[in-house]
Amino acid sequence: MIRKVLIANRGEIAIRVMRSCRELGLVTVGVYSEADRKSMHVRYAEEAYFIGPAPSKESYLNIDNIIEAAKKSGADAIHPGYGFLSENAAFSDRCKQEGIIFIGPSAYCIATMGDKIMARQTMTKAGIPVVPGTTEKITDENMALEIAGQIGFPLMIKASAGGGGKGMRLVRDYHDMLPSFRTAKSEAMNAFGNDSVYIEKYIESPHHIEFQILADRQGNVIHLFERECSIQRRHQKVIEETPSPLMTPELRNEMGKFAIAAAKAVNYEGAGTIEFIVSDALEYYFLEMNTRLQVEHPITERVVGVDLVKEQINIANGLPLTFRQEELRQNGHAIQCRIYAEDPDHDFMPQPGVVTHITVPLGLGVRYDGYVYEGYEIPMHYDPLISKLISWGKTRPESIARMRRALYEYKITGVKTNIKFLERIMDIPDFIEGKYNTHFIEKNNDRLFTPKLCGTEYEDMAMIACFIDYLDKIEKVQPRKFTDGLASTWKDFGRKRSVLRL
Amino acid sequence: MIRKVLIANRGEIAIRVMRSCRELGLVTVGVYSEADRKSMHVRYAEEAYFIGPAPSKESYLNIDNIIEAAKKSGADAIHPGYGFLSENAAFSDRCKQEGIIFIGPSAYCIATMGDKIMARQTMTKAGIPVVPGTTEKITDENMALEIAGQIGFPLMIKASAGGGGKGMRLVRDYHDMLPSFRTAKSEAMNAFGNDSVYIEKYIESPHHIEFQILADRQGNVIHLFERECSIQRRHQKVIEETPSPLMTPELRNEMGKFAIAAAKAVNYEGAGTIEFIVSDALEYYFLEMNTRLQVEHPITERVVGVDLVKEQINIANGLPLTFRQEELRQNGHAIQCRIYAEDPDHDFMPQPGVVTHITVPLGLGVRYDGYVYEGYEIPMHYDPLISKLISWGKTRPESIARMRRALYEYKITGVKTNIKFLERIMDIPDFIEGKYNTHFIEKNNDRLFTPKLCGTEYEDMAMIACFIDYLDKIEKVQPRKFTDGLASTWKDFGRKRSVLRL
Amino acid sequence: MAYEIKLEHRTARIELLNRAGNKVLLAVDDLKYELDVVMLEKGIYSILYNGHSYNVELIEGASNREYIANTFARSFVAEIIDAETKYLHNRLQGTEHKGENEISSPMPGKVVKIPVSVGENVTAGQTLIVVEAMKMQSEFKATADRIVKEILVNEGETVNTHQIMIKLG
Amino acid sequence: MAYEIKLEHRTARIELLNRAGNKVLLAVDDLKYELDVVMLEKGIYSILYNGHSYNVELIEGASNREYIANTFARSFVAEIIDAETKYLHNRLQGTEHKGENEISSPMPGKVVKIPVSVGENVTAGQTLIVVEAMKMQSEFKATADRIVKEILVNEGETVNTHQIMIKLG
Repeated sequence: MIRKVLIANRGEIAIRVMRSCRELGLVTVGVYSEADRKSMHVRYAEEAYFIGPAPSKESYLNIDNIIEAAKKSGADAIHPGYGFLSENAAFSDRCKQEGIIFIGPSAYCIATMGDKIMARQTMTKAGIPVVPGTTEKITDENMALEIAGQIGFPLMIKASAGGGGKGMRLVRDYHDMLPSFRTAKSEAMNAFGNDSVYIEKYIESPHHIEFQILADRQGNVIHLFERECSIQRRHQKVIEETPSPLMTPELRNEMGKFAIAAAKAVNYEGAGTIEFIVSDALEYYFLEMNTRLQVEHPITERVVGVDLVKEQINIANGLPLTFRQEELRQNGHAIQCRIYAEDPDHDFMPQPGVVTHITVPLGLGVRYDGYVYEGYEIPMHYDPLISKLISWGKTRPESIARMRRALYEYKITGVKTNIKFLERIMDIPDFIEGKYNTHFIEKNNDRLFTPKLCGTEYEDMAMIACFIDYLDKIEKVQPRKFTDGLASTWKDFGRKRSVLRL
Repeated sequence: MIRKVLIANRGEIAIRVMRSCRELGLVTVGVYSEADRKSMHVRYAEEAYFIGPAPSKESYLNIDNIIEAAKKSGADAIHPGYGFLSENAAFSDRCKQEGIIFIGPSAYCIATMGDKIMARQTMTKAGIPVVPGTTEKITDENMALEIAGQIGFPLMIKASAGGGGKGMRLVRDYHDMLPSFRTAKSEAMNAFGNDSVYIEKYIESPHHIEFQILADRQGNVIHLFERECSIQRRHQKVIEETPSPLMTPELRNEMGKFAIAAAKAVNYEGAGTIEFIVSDALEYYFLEMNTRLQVEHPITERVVGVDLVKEQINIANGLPLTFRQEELRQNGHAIQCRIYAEDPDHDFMPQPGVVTHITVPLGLGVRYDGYVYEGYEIPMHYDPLISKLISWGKTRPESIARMRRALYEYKITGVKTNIKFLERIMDIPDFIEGKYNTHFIEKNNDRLFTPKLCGTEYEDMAMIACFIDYLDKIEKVQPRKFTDGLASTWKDFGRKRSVLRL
Repeated sequence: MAYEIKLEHRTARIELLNRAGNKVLLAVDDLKYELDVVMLEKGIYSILYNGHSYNVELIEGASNREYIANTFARSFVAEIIDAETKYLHNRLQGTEHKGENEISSPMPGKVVKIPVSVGENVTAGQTLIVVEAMKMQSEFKATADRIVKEILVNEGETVNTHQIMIKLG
Repeated sequence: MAYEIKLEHRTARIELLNRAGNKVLLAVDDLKYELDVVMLEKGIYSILYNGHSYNVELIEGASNREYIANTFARSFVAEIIDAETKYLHNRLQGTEHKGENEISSPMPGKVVKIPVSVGENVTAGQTLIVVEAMKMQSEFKATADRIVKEILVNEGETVNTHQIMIKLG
C-alpha cells in the first residue's frame, strides 16, 4: 500500500493532490524549482526537495531529478497532476522500472492516446465514432489535396502529437489548403519535434463535451457523467459546467457508454477523460482522450460527490472501484471559472507579478482551489492559472447566481486577472440560457470587452480614497499641526468649516 | 416581493445572510454599532447604517434604532440572524406594525416557544413526548420538594425564560433540593427578569439531537433531518454533525414526524429547529424549539442540498415550499466545528484582540463561514465565534479526515483560538467511533487538555526562526558589514566557516 | 489649498473641508461629500456615503502620488497633482515623445527570439522581438516602416515590465 | 558571539556559523543544522531541513526580543537573551515578586462588579472582581486570606490585557 506520495507538480494542483493525500493519512513530498522556493506547495508538503532551475525542462520536466527526489525521500508513489510529466509515457515507464508506483495509466495507454492518429485508429476499431477524416498521417502534398477534396471544406489540419492549438489549422477553401498544410507541418515540427499531421472534417459550431471515467485493474470501468467545456479563449478552457445544458438523458447514456468503451479499448487504468466534439445537431465524435486528471475535475467531484484523487490512489493501490455505475447520480449543478493572471483587455496577455492583496470567496456552495498568497510573486515561468473557483447550486440558475456572487467577493490586487471578464460572462444572455458553443467569446465580443459603464460616483470614491491616503501619507512624513485641531467631533463641523488650510 | 433586506446582526451570520440575498439579487443593508465600523459585514453590505454604541443593548438590541435604519434605507424586510433580536416577540410584532416583513415566525410562535413552561404545555397537548416533569411554574418551596419526590432524583430545575445554561441546576439528592431551587430562581431573576422555574427529570448521558424544519404560510411543513449537537462546553455547542451516529432510519422517521407536529402545533412559519434530548436507550423527549436559523444550519444545507436562508426569504415572500418531504435525502456526512477566540487551556476564557495573520482552509468538501480579516480587532462586546468550519464527506470517516485536514490548514495568529483543541477532538476514539453524549468533553478531559507531545525538533525550528528574524531585525537597525561577505553561494561554506563574528 | 487628481482621462479638483476622526467633509469639483472614511487593512478603504457602503483598494504606483484604485465597478489609474507635479507637467508639455520609437515589454518575460539586427530596415507588421511569459509567446511588431537603431537585450535574457528592448529610428 | 534563547522552560545556546542567501548553517546547543530558511510573508518562515518542510509563524512580543512562535505541533513563547537582557535577568533575580499581590485581567473586558472595598479582609476563594468579555463573566478570586490594599478600576470601566485591577496586602 502507498504511504508516501511525491507530487511532481506545482501550483494549485499540487496542493489539491496533497489535500487528499493528507486526508488519507499519506505523507506528502513536494518538489520545487529555483523559482518556487516560496511557492505554497513547498509550505504545504511535509517534505520538499529541490529539482533544478526555473525553466520546466530543467526541473518539473526533468525525469532524472524527480526520480532522484523520490528515492531520497523514500516516496513509494508519484502523482503527476496535470501538465508537465502527466502524459509522458517514458516517465510512467521509468517509474515502473524504478519500482515506484505511477499514479496514472501505463505507458502503453499514454502513448496510444497521445498520438492522435493512433488514437483515431484505435477508437475506430472499437466502434467509437470519430470525426470523419484520415486515420493515417499525411506526408504528401498531392495526397493532402486529394483527401481534402473527399472530406470537403471547411476542414482541420491537426498535428498528430498536438495539443494546445499548436500545429492546428482551419482551412475554409481549396486555395488555402497547401499553405496551411505547410505551416501546420512546420509548426508541429517546431512544437513537438514531429511533423505528422492528419486531416479532419471541421465541425461548425462545435461543443466540447467530455466524460470523466475511472477504471481499475480488475477491469471495471465507470463514467462520472459529462463536463461542458465549450467556453474557451485561445483554445484554452475558461469556464466549465456540469451537467451540460446541451445534454439529454439519452445522449448522456449513449456517450457515457462510448466513453467506457474507449477506456476499455486501451485497457485503461486510473482516472481519465474522453473528449467529444458535439455539433448543434447533437452529432458527436471522439476527439481525444486525456490520460490524467483534468483541470476541471472539481465540478464532477461536486456534483457526483466523489474525490477523484482518492479514487486514483485507490486504483493505484490495486484496489477495485468502491462503487458501481448505477450508484452514481448527478446532484445539482456545478460551474468552474479559471482565474488567470492575465489582461483580458490586451489579448489575454499573461501577467506575472507580486500579489499584494487577496480576498477569497467563501461560504455555501463555493469551492476555491488556489495557491497564491499575499506577498507571493507569481513567476513568469509557468502557467498563469492562479486558482479555480467552483460554484454549486441546486439548479443551473442558482449555480450561476452563486458564481456571480463569488466573483464579486473575489479580489486580487497587484496583478491583473480575468475576474471582471468572468463576471461579464455570467451576465451574457447566451450563457444564462445555456446556448453557446466554442465560438461564445468571439460571438459576444462586444459585451465581453467593454468595461461596465459606471457613474461618476465610483470615480469620485476612487479619487477620495487616493486623496485621503495621500494626505495621511504626507502627514506622516511632515506632520503639520492641523490634526490636533481635527480631533474634535463631527458636531463641530459647521463652526470649523474652512478654518483649515492644507 | 422583498427587494431590499436589512440584516439586523453582525459577524459571520450577517455575511452568510447577505451572501444568499446577493445571490437572489436583493439589496443588502447592514447595521453597525460603534465597535463595528470596521467589521466585515459593513464592507460586504451595499448599504450600512449606524445604530448606536458598542453594548448590544444600545445597538443590536435596540429595536427603535433598527427600525429607523430600515426606514431610512427603504428596506422592506429584516433578517434577524441568530441571537440578538431573532427570538424577540416584540420585535417581530413591531416589524409587522411598521409594515416591514420580519423574516421569521410570528410573535405568537416566538412567545409560546420562548416560554419553556408554555412550550411544554403546548407540546404535551399536541401529543409530543416531553421530559417528565412539571408543566406549571413552581413558586412554593414545599411544592418543589413534593414534586421532586414524585419525579425522583437526579432532576433539573430550569428557568422558564431560560437559555445558555443560566438559571439551570442539576440536583442529585433531596438535601440539595432547596438550596438549588433558591439559587436557580435568583439566577433566573437576574438573567431574565423573571424567576419562573420548573422541574424536569434529569436524563443521564443525554444526547442533544435537533430537527431542522421549514414551514410555509400555506401550512406545508417538512423536516430536513437531524443534527447531532452533543459535543458542548459550558452548555454551548462546539461540534455538530449530520447524520447523527446515534440515529436509526426508524427513529429518524418517528422523530421527524414529531418535529413536524411540533411546528404545526404553533402554526409555525419559516425555518425552525426542534431540539430533543435522547437517552442512550434512544428514549427521546422534546426539549425546546428555536424559532430562528441555528448556528449549525450549514451542515444540513450541505447534506440536504438546500440554501436555508433562501428558503426563509421564499417563505417570507408568502410563497409555498419548492419541494416535498419525499424529495429530500441526506447525501453523505457533514461536520461543523465552531472556531472561538478563546483559550481552551484556561477554562475557555474569551480572547478578544487583533488578528495578525489568517490562513483559511479551502478545497474539496470544505465550507468556511467567517468574518474576521487580517488586521481586524475582534471586539470584546460580542460573541467569541470567529468562524464555522464545515467539512463534507461521502462517509462519516471521510468527513472526519477532511475536518482534520481543514483544521491543520487553518491558522490564526494574534488571538488564541480553540483550533488545536478541535484537532484533538478529531483524534479521540469516542468521537471517531461516534460514541459520545453531552459528557464527551468531561469524559475525555485527560486527552483533550494535554498538548501534543512533540520532539525537540519543533522546539529547535521555533528557536531558529526567532533567531533569524531577530538577526535580520537588528541588522536592519544597525547594519554591520557582514552581509556583503555572506552574499556568496552555499559552496563557499567550508572556506568561510567561523570567519564571521556577530 | 486644494489638490487636483487625475483619474484616467478626467481631472478633478478635490478639497478637504473638514475632518474629525473618520468623518470627512470634502468637495470634488462642485460636489460636496459628507463621508465616513476608514482604512481597514493596508490600502483598503471603506467609505460610507449616504448609507451606501463603498470599498476601494489602493495600490501605490511608481511614486507616492500615483495609485491604482480598484472599486466594485472598475479599476482606475489615478495621480495626485501637487504644485511640483503641475510644474513638471507644464514643462514637459510638448517635449515628450513616447512609444513608437521604443519597443518595451508590458510584462516580465524572457526574450526567445530577435529576428532583426541593428541597422536593418523593417516594414510595418514585421516581427521585431518575441517574448515568452507563462508559456505564452508574444510577438512585438513594427507599426510602421522603420530602421532598427539599437537592440538592448539578448535572446535568452529576462526582461522586466516596461524595460525597453529595441529602439527604432 | 552566540546568543541564548529561552523557549518556554528550556534555554538553549544558538550560534550562526554561516549564511549565504537562504542557506544557513547554525548550531543549537550541540546540534548543527544546515538549513534553507526563508521568510514568505511578514513573520512567516519556511524552513527546509533534511527534506522536511517546517512552517513557523512569529508574532513579536512586548519587546523586539520576545516572540510567540507557532509550529505545526504547538505554540511556544520565546525570548532572545542578549548580553543586556542577561544582565537585567541576573540583577532582578530574587527581587521579583509577581502575582498573588495583584489581580490583573488576562483579556480585555469590562468590569461588571467589585464586591469588595479597600481595607476589607477577604478569605481564600472570595470573589474580588467580575470582568465580562464576549458575553462571558469571569470571577477573579482571592487565593489566600488577604487584605484589599487598593482598587484601581471602577465598575463599568474597560480594562486591557494584563491591566492591574486590585492590589492585595
